[in-house]
Formats: sequence, structure tokens, C-alpha cells
Amino acid sequence: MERLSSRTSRRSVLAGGAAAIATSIAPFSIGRAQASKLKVGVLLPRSGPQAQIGIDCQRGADVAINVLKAKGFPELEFVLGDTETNPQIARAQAEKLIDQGIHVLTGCFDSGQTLAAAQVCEQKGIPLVVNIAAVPSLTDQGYKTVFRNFPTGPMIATDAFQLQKELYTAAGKAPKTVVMIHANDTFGASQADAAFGLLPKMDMPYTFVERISYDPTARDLSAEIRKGKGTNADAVWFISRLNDAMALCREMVKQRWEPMGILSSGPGWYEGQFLQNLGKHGDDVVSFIPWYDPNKAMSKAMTAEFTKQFPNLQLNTNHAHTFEALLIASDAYKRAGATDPAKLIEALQKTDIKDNVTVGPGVKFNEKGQNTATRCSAIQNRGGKTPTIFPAAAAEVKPTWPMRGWDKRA
Amino acid sequence: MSTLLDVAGVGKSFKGLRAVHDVSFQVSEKEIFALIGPNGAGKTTTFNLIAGAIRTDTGGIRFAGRDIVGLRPDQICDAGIGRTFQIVMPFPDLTVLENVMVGALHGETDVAAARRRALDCLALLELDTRRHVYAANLTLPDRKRLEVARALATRPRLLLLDEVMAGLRPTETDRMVAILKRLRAETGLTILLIEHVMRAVMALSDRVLVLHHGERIAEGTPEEVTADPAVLECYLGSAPV
Amino acid sequence: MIDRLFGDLTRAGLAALAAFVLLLLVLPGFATGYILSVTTIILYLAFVGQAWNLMLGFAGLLSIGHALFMGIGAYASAYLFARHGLPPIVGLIVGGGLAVAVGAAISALAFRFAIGGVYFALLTIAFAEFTRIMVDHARFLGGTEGLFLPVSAESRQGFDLFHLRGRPEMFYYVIMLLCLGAHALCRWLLTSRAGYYWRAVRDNPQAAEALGVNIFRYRMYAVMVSSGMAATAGVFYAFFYNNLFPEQIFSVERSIEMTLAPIVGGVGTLFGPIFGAFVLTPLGEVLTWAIEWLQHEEIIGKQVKVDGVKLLFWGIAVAAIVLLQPRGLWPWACKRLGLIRAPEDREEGR
Amino acid sequence: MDTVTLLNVLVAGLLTGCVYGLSALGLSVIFGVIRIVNFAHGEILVVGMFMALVLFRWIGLDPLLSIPVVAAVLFAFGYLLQASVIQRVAHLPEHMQFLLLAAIAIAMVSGCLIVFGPDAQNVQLDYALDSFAVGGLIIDKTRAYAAVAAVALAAALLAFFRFSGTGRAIRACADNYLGAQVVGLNVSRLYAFTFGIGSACIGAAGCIILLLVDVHPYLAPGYTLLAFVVVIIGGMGSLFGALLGGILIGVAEALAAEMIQPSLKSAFSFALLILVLLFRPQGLLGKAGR
Repeated sequence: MERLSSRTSRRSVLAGGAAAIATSIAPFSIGRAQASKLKVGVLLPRSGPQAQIGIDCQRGADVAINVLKAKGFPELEFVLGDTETNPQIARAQAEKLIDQGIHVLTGCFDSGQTLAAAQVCEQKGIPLVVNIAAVPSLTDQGYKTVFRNFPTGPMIATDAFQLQKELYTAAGKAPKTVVMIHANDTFGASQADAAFGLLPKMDMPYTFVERISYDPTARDLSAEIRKGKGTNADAVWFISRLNDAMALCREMVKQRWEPMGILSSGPGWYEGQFLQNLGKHGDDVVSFIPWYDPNKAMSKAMTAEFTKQFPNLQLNTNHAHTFEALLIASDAYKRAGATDPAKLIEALQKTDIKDNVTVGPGVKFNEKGQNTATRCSAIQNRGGKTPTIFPAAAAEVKPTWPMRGWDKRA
Repeated sequence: MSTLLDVAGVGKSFKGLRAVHDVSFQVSEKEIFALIGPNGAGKTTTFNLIAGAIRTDTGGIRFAGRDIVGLRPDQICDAGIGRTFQIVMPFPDLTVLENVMVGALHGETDVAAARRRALDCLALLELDTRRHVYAANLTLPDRKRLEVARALATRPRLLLLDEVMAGLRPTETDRMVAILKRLRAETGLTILLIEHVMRAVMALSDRVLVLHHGERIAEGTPEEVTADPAVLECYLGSAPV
Repeated sequence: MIDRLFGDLTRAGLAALAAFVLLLLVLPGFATGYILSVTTIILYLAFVGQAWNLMLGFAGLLSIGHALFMGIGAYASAYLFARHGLPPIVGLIVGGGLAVAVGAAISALAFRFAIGGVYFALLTIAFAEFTRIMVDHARFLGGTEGLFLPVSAESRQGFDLFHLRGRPEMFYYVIMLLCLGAHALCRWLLTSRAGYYWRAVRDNPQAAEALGVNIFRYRMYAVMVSSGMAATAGVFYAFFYNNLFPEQIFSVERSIEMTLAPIVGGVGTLFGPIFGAFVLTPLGEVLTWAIEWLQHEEIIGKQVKVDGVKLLFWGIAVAAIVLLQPRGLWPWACKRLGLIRAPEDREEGR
Repeated sequence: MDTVTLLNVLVAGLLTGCVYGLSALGLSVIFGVIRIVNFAHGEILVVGMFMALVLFRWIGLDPLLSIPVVAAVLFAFGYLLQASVIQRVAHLPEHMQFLLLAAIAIAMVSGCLIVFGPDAQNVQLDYALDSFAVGGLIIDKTRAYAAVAAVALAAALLAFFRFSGTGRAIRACADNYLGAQVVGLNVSRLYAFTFGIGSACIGAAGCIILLLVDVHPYLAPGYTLLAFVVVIIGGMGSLFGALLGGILIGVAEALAAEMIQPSLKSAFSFALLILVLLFRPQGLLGKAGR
């Protein structure tokens, strides 16, 4: 199904369809020479199966534009693009955004789509500030223009182990056995590989009893839960997507599986939709994920603006990491003093932001463009909210562990 | 004259219904041999058995001394038997010329040669002026002739013609009769035909076999079988038994 | 030779074809990266569309699992390049051979068991889906974590045809030549014995068989040529995108994507798949512009999702084409523009 | 595997299989009579689910009680779709019908996307998360309801085709199109009626499946594919074949998930499909001779 949609820039929409054609055919150098603001291409899956996440990420960008202005950063102008949840389109859209004169690209949430866009950025010398994408090869393939302030799959797994240790120590109770249930997709499989590889080195109180992988396109996940329950493991560790997470949680209730706790290190189990659809049954789940540090000054500004713009929504990692990607781009522009992509790349390499929103000491990139110091948080679902429980510096509440039984919830 | 086709005691049933039972006959080289009989007599079934479209239950069929039972239709075509279908089966999205070229490619090594041969066959069947018409747009008599041209283009030794005169006007029938006679004279073709149009049968056939209810009831020259009381009976309605 | 291959075109048709090829040749001279990228996708779709059309349009075999053959080519060449450093030509030979063998095996099974029509189509889907799940679990192919082709920043600027490493312009020219080559191949096949036999089998297998056509063999040939072409497209895809994920490569959506251009352009026509690809992709773009303009003029609200509206109209447009021009847009355009000779006029060109 | 686990697996596979069968019944009805492969099957199902969702949100109607409403609306939709659009491609080759229905499917998914957004939504009912426990055997309540509904629906359809005048007339069309025309049946009206019945059936299935699955627009293609697999294994056009096909897949998947790996389970349903296509292309309960 070939669909090449696009969101043209606001400016080109003003001029109508004919001008939009002209913009996209005109050599991009003209557009660039005239720019005074930093033109940022925001390329996200806005339609297709990942549409809800892409649209969610955009909210972080909408928040950033006001917060950064108030904090004295140079002004940003967005040029929006839609990957349609398809790497092929992601590549063409990256080309289109670059033709429209963007100076820096940010996106694309999904690893496959981000990889496709990274190739174009590399070829055109345009910096790509990744908001979310965990596949290690993104920063291992030697791209010179890719910068990622998001942990790789193995980094998330490492943090998940360390945060679990803190959790078990604080709660005074640790599982002896854990069953891993993960989606057999790019994110799930690579993180599960990392977790199984790391476990022996992490000195954990438990062992994995089984690794259960499932097809995320499967219509029915009852067999997966039955098999997990059958292992009699003390705790279960999920790596899933949003829709599977809801189905899996519901199956756990139906099959009356009440382990010591539900651990998760992926999307799904903390998202607004999950909390809303599962209600009390979604409580007590602990997610180990890249998150924002609510105690940082920038986070407070972000939270305030977010609450103003989206009073009915919960701030989450989609918002925070998209926000921070724009913070990084804006910061580099401020220091470079020019929109020239080569100078921006140079500035990005020297990034050293202390006042950021995500967990960890700040933003600094290694020679591969990866921020190795960024950390994950442990958050727990509490009555429709997702407060941080670890690391201690970012904690908002005390953990509930073991989780309450399904029928012992108010 | 040597025997070209030898049908020996073939039989075929469909779901217990006997379509053909113990039918035997021989067709000699360069002969024009007609199969006649009322509707449902088993004529077309006999054709399909010879052409390999359906498989015999019993009996044997030899062509030019070779057992052809169990061969696929295309292998039977390779062996030298060409056929037409009672319900015409043109390739509707191909032109008349292309239709015949499909037949002509059998036995020709290259497309240009097949094209020349196809044009010859079309000329013979007096279809050459219609050669660029899509077969879907042909009239019924033209489709009947297209069937013959196509089968002829495969260079058969034996041509099976299934009611190619049906629906033709008397003058057209006479033209077809003339064409077939000329074919035999010029190429030494052997023809086995099913025909209802007695005018054509009488004019063309050397010998006639009459089938009724899947069984052979008479065989002989056209004059002999038309005089046979059993034949008259089966055609004119049966006398009380 | 020219006569045999292009005898069906009028003077206007030949001129249009020449102008089209010329435009494609000079396009990288003035097109932006985006236009080039989109045209590359269009040409890729035109190429796989021709492969698919060869099976349905010429031989009457409906496949909705063509992503299988494309994926085999993509994965085989990517694997040999990424893990063993072998150039794409080796991948093409191995992947193409494998795809042809798989195509032959599937069709041999299907035709031996007399599976036809929709059932054959569903059989192809079943094999494609089965393969997707198997590749999901094939660790040596990267599984769901993906298979990545190594590519350096320097090679991205180069023009290394042998290793298929280079600038987008190189990939553009490669797929353009493949597309035109496929067009020439289809023309040649259609005017050869196989072409006549395929169309005969498509129109009426029983009659074809009576004329000495081994329908089993010629159907097999069609599947084999088509799967080999699809595998070639896969090799291109792998080296152009450099990242392969099973759910992207082997998905039903990808198979359906291959069928759209030829059906809209005209199944069984030579130029239909190319024409269809060049109509469908811009159609999406035009719809997007139209909707954004309507939103800007506040004729429809901003809260309406552009993508939903676009695909809604896109679906309606395709349905309308099916209902109004069931033989495709290309035959209709030809008649309007006089690009193709009527059969009776072709003789004179010879 | 011990007996209790095996029993749990088999029962759950059976119930899930009934739900699969339920979701595919409508496809079987439409193909069995009109000989059109409905590539918009999953999309109609998703529309049915959304309608039940709206009724629940709007007036708090239990999805099981909304079945008559949803079925009636989808009957009208199916009737009109066949009478106004699909009728016109009946004489065209299969791939054109496929493309037309695929295009309609895209338009329907997009319509859902515009109206309902991309989020997965569900109904929250007290009994939706309940289960019966009999010793070590745990039976999912909603799946049990769905299984009963599936059998009831299949039986009702069967009774309709066997005993009602219209049903018999439709069967006559299915068996002999020309013959039905000759004896004066209004074939195109009966076809439209059949597409309506099939769609109503899909709508009823949608209402029940909403109890089990969160609905979102992109659910549709998966259900279309699933329905194909189920119906081909069971036999195109056979109502109990669809149930049998669903149960076979449900049980095969449950066993494969338990004994091998869940992510491989759909490979087994496709393998089953390939085997059936090769050795019994008319399906397990289908009539021979296509």
C-alpha cells in the first residue's frame, strides 16, 4: 500500500498546493539561506499502527517550543513529517523535510524508521537528534550525524536489574524465580537477549525460569499467560507494546495469576491508555524505563507547561524524550550561533547539558553520538498515576511490593 | 489402408451413470469417419476419451500403433491428434490470428514461422479478413471455423471435429464440407467428426458409427446406416418394446 | 527486433515512451532529494508490479504473497553481504535462485493438487506468512532484531555499482534500468512462445491444453520468472534501505502493495504497472495537499486527521477506478491519447 | 505436561477456537453463496465493534444486548454494499473483486480512524474479567459466553438456510445460479440479502469479541487473515466448518504455545492451512468439486 503522505510546513500550507510543489522542488539551499529560526524537522509515525505514539510524542514537541522560549533558548520552527509507521516512507519523508530546508531532524520513535531516516541525514550531512529508539545499531553503525539521548536495549536491561535490586532491598522481599514474557519484535527480542546475557553478571537474587516470546500480531494471548503461570515463577517480567500489555494484563486477572509482582521494561504497562482501560487491575505494576526526573528544574517547567496544554493527560517518556531532543537541538544552535548543519553537528558533539529533564547527570555524547550516562527510572502505577519510585534521587513515593492480589484492590 | 485410430471396447461411467459402454471402432488413414447419434448418446464423451480430457474406465485406445490411454491432452496433441470443442473455446482476449498462432506454435520452432502457418490456416478457413478481430467479438459461425483453424494449425494427423456445422446455414455448411474435403485431398488428413447435420454427414463421411445410450448400434457407409431400422428407431423414437 | 518488441506502439506512443525514458534519465539533474527518493520508490513499485503482472496478467495466476519472493532475495543478498562480505551479484544469484526454487516448489505443489484461483492466492499468502514467522525466529538472519547491512559514510557518497554502495542517484539509475529492463523482458516474453502460451492458458486452460500446451510447465515458467524478478527487487531493496525486519519485508501489506500499481494501471498490459505506479503515489500526495488546503481555508476542521481523510479518499478513488475502468487506467489512457495501434494497423509497421 | 495443564490448554484452545470460528462465520456465509471473497471482512468486524462501543458509552448498553441493533445496521450496510457496488463487479475476474474490496476496506479503516482515533478502546464490564474455577481448571467466562454464542449463531444460520423460504431460495442460488434465475428467483436481491446476513453475522461477532479485545482501527487486517485461515480449513461456505476450523486452530495454537513457543503458534495455523489447501482444498467440511 504505497502511501506517500506528508505534512508540509506551515509556511507552504499558507501558500496552498501549488506553492507546496514549488517548495519541494526548489533546491534546499535557498530555503536554508533565508532561515533565521532553527528549522527542526519533527518526523514521527503519525498514522499507521504506531500513530497513537507518534501523536503523543508530538505533544512533547509542542510543550518544548514554549518552555524553551521562556528559558531563553533561540526560537524553533517545526516542519512536521509523517512516517506512516513505514521505514520506506520515513526515508522519503526525511528527504522531503531536508528539501524543505530543515537544519536538524528529530524523531522517529521506532528503530526501523529512525534507521531509515538516519541514512538520509548521514548522506545529506544533516544532524539527527533521536528522541526515542533503542536499537544498538543506530549508534553502532558509525553514523556521524546521529545523536541519541535514549538508552539502548542493553542499557535499559542493565538499569532494570540495578533498579530491581534497590526495589527488593527497600521492600525486603525478592523473587527467587522470574519468567520473561516478551514480544518477538525488534525491541522485545533485543532487550530480552540483553537481559538473559546480563543476568549472570548482575548478582541478582533470582534466576530466569523461562523465556516466553509471543507474536505481537497474535489475536489472542491467553496461551502466553497460561504458559507463564504454569512456570510458577515468583515474578513476571514483560517487554510488550501497549495493546499487548492490556490484553496480557486482562488475561492475568482472568487466569487468576497473582505473582509477587509484575515487572516491565518496555512501553505499554504505564501508558495512559493502559491505566484508563485496566483501572485498578493496572495498579502496582513496576516499569523500568527511560523517564523524566520530576525533581529537576527543567522537568518542573516542562510539567507545568504540559499540564497547561494537556490538562487531562499524564506526562510520560514520549513527551519527555521528545522535549529533551528539542532541548538538545536548541542548545546546540545557541552555542553554534549558526544554522549551518556542519556547525550544528560540531556543537552537538560538544553538548554538555546539566539542566535537562531525563534521569541521569545530564546530556553528553560519546564519539558514537550516544549519551551513555542517561539512566532509567522505576515507576509504579498508582490509581491512574505513574510516580517514580527509584532511583532515590528522583523518587516521588515509596514502592508497593509485593503487588496486591487482584481481588484485594479497592 | 492402415488403421490410424483403434478404439477397443472403451467404457466410461460418471457417478454410476454409463456414458459410454464397450464402444469399438477403427479409423483408417485419410478416412473421414462420423460419429452420430441422438443427444446423450456418448459421442462427446468418446471424443474426450480419445483426446485425453477424461480417462477411460475400461478398454484401450491406440493411435498410430501407440497406446494413448492415460496421456494428458497436450501429449495427445503431440502424438498428432487435434480437436475442436462442441462448445467453442476461443481465447477471448487474443485476436483471431493470435488464437491460431497458439496452435501453430506447436511444431514450429519460431514465432515468425508459426505466424506464417497461422495465416495459411486462416486463409484455408476463409477467416483471413477477420484475423485482427478479438475472438470475443466473433460471430458463432466464425468461432466454429476458428476452432477448426486452431486445431488444424497444430499439424494433426487426425482431426476430431465436434459439431462444427451446428448453427451454420446450409450454404455455410456446404462451404465447410468443401473445405474439409479439400483438406483431406491436399494434406492427407484423417477426420473423425461428430455431427448432427445429416446433410454434412452424408456429403463427407466414408463411414458412420451410430451410438445410442453409450452403445454402438450400427456402423457402415452413410447409406447403410440410414437404412438401418435400429438407427431409425433410435432417432424417430422407440417402437414399443 | 524493434518492430517485434514495439510494434504495438503508434508514432505518438513511441514518442511518449522516448520522452518518458529521457525524462527519467535526466531527472537527477534537477530533482531534489525528495523527488528522487519518491521516484525511486515509484520505480521500485513499477518493477515489482511488472513481476507480479507477469504472473496474473500474462498467465492468469493470482498471487497475494509476492513479498515472499522479494523477501527471499532481500534476505539472501543481505545475509551474504553482511555476514560474508559477498557482493550483491552473488546475493542476486543465490537469492534469485532460491526464490525461483521456492516459487517452483510452491507452484508445483499447487498445480499438482489442482489449486487455482483464489485458493492459489491464499496459498501464496500462507507461505509468505509462514516464512515471516520462521525468519522471526532465524537467529542467523537477525530474527526480529533485524539484519543490517554495513555502510560507511564515505561509501554513501560513492558510486560503487559492484557493491551497490553509493549515492541515491546511483540507486535511482539502478532501479530505473531494472524497471526498463523488466519492461523490455516482458515485451520480449509476450511476443515469444511463452507469451502466447501464457495468454492462452490464462484465457482458457482446457483449450490451450488441447493445442499441445503443457499448462503445468508454462504456469511454472511464469511463477519462476516472476519470483526471480521479485527477488531481484528484493536485492535492490536490501541495499537501498540497509535494514531488514521480517515484519516489514514479509508482511501481507507489502504483498498487497505490489498488486496495486498493476491492477490500477491495467492487468495484462505491458505499460500498465509502470503507469499505475506513477499514478498512485502522486495521487496520495495530491490528496494530502488538497486536505491541508481545505483545513487551511477552514472548510474542514483542523482536528480531522489528515492521514485518515487521505486514505479514505484514496480507498474511494481506487474503488472508483475498479468500478469505472476495470481494465485499468492505461488502456483507457492509450485509447484517449492514441498511443497504441489497433491490431489491424500493426501489420504495416513490419 | 500434567493432566490439569493439558485440560486447561485444551479447554482454552477450544473456547478461543470458538471465538475464532465466530469471527469467521460471516465470511463463510458470503463466500458460500455469492462466491465473493470478502477482503473487507475484518473491517466490517471492527465497525461492528466500534458500534457496540458507542452504544455502551452512549447509553450503557451491554455489548451482548447491542447485538440486535448492530446486526440490523450492518445488515442494511451489507445489503446496500452488495446491491450498489459489489454486484457491479460480479462478472469481473477475482483480482478485481479483491482490489475493490481491499479499497473499500482501506476506506473503512480510515473512516474509523477519523471518527474514533487510533487508540485501543474497550468496554469495562464487571464480568469481563471473571472466570469459573473447577478444581484446577480455569474457564474464562466471556470466552465461554462467546463460544455458546458462536454455536447458537451457527445453528440459527443453519436453521435459516434449511427451513425459511428465503434461506432455501438463497441455497438454490448458491447451488445453481442459472437454475435459480430460470425458476424466477430474484437472484440479485437474494445476493444482497445474503451479503446483509453475512454482515449482520459479522456485526454480532464484533459485539461479542468486544468483550475480549480492545478495539482499534488497525485490528481489521489481522481478523481478515484469521477468518480466511479458519474458513478455508473448515470449508468455504460451511457454517459448522467455520467453527471446526476455528477450534482446530485454537487448539493447535494453544498446544503449540504450551509445548514449543507462543511466538511460533501462528506458524502452525499457516502450516495447517497449507496442508488443507493441498490435500483437501474444499476444506474439511466443504463440498467437493469447486
